[in-house]
Amino acid sequence: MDKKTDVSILTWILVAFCVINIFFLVTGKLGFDAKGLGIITAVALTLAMYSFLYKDNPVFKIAENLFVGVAMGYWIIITWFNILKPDVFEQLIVPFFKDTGNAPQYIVIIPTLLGIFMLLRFSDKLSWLSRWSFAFVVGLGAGITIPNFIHAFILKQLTFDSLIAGSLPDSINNFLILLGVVSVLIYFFFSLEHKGVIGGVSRIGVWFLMIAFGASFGFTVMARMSLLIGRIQFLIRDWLGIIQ
Amino acid sequence: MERLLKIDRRIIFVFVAAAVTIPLLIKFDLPVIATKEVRGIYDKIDSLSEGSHVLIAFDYDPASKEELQPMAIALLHHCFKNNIKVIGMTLNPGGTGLADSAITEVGNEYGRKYKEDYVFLGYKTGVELVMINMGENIYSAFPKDFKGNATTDMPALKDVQSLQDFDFVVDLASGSSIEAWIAFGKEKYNFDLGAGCTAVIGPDMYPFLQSKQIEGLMSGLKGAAEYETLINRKSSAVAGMSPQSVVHVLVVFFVIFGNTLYFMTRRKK
Amino acid sequence: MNFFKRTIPLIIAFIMGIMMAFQYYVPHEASQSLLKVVTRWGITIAGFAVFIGAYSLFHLHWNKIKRKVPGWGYSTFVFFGAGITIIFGLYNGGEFFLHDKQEGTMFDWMYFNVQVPAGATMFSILAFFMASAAYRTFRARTSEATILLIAAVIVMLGRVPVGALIWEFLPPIADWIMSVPNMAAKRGILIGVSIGAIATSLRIIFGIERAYLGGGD
Amino acid sequence: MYKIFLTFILSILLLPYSSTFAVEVDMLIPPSDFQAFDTPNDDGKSVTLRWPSSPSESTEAEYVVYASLRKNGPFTTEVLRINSKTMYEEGSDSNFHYVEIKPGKFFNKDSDVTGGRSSYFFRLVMMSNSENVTVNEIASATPKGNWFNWKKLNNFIILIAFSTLVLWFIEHAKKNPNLYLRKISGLDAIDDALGRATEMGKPVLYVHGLNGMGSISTIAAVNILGRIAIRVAEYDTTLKVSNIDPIVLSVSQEVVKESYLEAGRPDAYVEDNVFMAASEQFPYVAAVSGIMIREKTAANFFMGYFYAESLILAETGASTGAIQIAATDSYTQLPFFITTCDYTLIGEELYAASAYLSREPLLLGSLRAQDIAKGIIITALVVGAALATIGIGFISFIFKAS
Repeated sequence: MDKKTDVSILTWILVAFCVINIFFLVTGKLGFDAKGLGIITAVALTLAMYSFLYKDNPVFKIAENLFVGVAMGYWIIITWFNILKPDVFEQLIVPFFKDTGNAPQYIVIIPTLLGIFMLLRFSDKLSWLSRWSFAFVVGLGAGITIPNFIHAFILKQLTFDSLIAGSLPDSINNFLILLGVVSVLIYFFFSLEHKGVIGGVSRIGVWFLMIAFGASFGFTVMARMSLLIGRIQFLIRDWLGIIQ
Repeated sequence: MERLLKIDRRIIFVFVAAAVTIPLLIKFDLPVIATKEVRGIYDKIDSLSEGSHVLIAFDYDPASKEELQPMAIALLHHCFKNNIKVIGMTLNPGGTGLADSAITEVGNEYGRKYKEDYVFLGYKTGVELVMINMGENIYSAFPKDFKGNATTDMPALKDVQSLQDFDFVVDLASGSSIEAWIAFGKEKYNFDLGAGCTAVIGPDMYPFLQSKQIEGLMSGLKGAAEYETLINRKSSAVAGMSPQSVVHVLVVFFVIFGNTLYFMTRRKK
Repeated sequence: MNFFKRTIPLIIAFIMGIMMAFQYYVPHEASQSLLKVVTRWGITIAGFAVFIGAYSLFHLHWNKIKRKVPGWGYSTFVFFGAGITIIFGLYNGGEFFLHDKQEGTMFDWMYFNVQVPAGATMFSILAFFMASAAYRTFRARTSEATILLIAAVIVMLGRVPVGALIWEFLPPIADWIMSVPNMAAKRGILIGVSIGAIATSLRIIFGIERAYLGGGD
Repeated sequence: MYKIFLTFILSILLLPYSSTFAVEVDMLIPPSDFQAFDTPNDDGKSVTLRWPSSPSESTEAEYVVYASLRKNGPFTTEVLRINSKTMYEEGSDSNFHYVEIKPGKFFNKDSDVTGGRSSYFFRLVMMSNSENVTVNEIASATPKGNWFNWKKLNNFIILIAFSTLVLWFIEHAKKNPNLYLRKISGLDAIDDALGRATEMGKPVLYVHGLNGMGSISTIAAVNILGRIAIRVAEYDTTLKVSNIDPIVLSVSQEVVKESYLEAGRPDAYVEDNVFMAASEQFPYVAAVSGIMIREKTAANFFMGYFYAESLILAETGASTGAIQIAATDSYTQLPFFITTCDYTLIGEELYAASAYLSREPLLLGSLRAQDIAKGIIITALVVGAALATIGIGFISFIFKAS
């Protein structure tokens, strides 16, 4: 019974989708070209994604798996054209076969080898070589992180504003900012029991955290709604052409 | 009353769809007033002289397109209108197509020439490594642009050696790239940085605003709408503000209504 | 063999870490050249990471198909999508992949009409769930959750144009929440998280944290 | 006739005076001193120029600096042109100008310099619309690279001090694993939830986040899973663990199996209860939600790093009436866990909980070192603000980032 309703709903939506698009194609509102067919494909995928709202269903699963595949394909091709081709292929390999006016950049061999080693991760016998590459990248990342984080996120973030500022609201705000930063840091302090003064301050820290999470909550609602608005704009403007 | 609390969520879905669609159909305008965060970016770009170089990092992918693409387009309009040279790049492979189309379309609208007035450098991976490499020498990080042209001697990049030589850098981010641009770009190589981001990460950026590590901040579709108002070119972001308002009121109503019902049924028990 | 498998990676990480950390304090030209070369290499190495992602994805779905686990049929669409995108990408509008990337090819068509709409729609689904959760589950169960919800409601209304129409003080209050309590708490979190990140980096450099090396010997 | 002559004579006599008179309106007085020196703490490309302000500075007047590779000139290469009212030395109260320039940019190295380091010579000119005056002294400097940036000294000291702290406390924790850690109240909530699940006779669901084994959140989550599994085995309830990453799956199976063994119930371990729910985000949501609804789980644990899916998972769980406990360091998702779960471990509490349970010296030691760093920052903030209030900027000088 339940399945029957699902199938009939699906059929009706498909019929409606086809009728609208055939109508648009016949009347010339959508051209029978890459652009027109592109819009129809995009609409079909958008609706397929939204079918998840009714329930998890095969149409959604097909659309999602297709998306995952296309995104991976795109990533691979873009990496070829943007990184591997200009930085490895053209600098190291092309000069051997063609006179480009540049000698082969032998130094590129080192990162290329390390990059290829990384892929050996999936081999049984040589996976240990991939560790060399990971060690290089992870060590490099760790090394540059430390001093730059100390500078940008600790020293630069520590402000020592006078608690008596130009106006009363400013003074209060300066005090609240100090209290907020200190109390949140104390909340994430694990070496002392949260009792007495420490307990009180960490309690204030919780309040600050909750207000901040409330702000994030409001902004996240805003973000998700914006995405929906964008998609509905696409459907009723670019496809149906109801609004301009 | 408990039945009201347990209604099928699909009924709520219908309400949401209606709250977004109807305001788009019956157009009504609500005043969008620019906040000082968005104004920070606008004023900075407005103060640049003709021929200045602005680097825009399109660090987002299709998942955040609806929030960040309007922002990118508004920003590009402002730059091209003021005859500023725009250099685009991305650290997100999924962002290349979106960035390329935005920069080309807006550039064409103002009759700007590729390679001379603007250039899209394309995608590089490694985030902080790319930033540092650009900070040392931009031609080392991007020897070729997205279309395969050599970047050295490109007129759009004249007088630009490294990140320091940009008059302004704007990062449009859907992830944690703004933090990286601050730590490994701005703070290391000293340039002015502006940020645009999805609303989800917007609140996390306020410490950087206060410490002046970013000049300004656009968050989410609202940020884009404010920018559209400032450059006086109202488009999809401003149009989105009326459904945004209605749907927020709906969500707030749901929270209040749901909590009232919840506490009433609990008291009964 | 253990030396090559275990010791060398730890030495590489140690040398790279120490060298790059100290490099920061040395303004000399030599140190800058080092930074430039090493980051340039890092970018190239990171470029190869795409194949790790591709292998994991394809391996996973290939196994599903091979073992005929329930729903294996859907996995074929991953290969279908990736396959045609890669073929169009390599074909490159007739120029093939050894030439520069062409514009307006079928590869771009796949991006704009499959990846962009599907990707953009994916997270907009959450808009609906957000509303239903607002109705059914966001409860002011505790005093903490109450503060959170009140702040959220003020921000939600204060940040959209309609807020000022409801009550003219809503936008300024929302702005104050953002730039004072929210800012202070986020700064506290930021400092804490940064200290954590520095500690993790130190543990990696000194070979105490080895999770990145993967399991095994 | 002689009248005209007299006027002529007079005007000639007066001429110098009248011109002096005119100069007094916009005559430029050149700065009295002009120095050039190698910029300290730099890479060896720049030179710093410094000169005292001239009393005749105005927004119309400009300073222009010409450079040459030879002491005798010619000084034709313009390397700097600034408004005379700008670029004052910091802290000099507008009494000095201080400018860094990179002369190398202006000279073609191949033609002018024959290897080695070159000295640059500079001539300062003050210009206005009507006239130019040149400072007599020619300043010279040889840029050279420096091996330590003294401006970053405080940063360097922090690096050394914090490294020492981390290493020392990890060693210390190895010898003394009972390092004190405050109780994490969320951990009691876990026991309560397990107790209730036992009473109800319904299964417990443990949901992993999306990140792989490389992430510290996942490592922490696995540590907590081990503890939960021991309790579950003791209480004799069913534990289901959903995974999205194959490596996390195999680690989790291992951990749960070991925990059952430790609790003396290896027979109760069912491998299929630790399973791969899906491999992509939304199918994972669909699969996990399906389990919650079908099996009416009594307690749900969400541990690790979550993304947008957190909202749907926690909402479904709340609607089935399960007790829910979340622990994540993904700050953007925390608001949704806090409003839908009965207890939430926030951010670093996740790591602390895992250190508390596992007693691993690596985790304990570095947590203690981080606490000490936080303690120093808290003290500095409080003392610094207090001193700043009474007008002493000592602390902000120590922590100055430059």
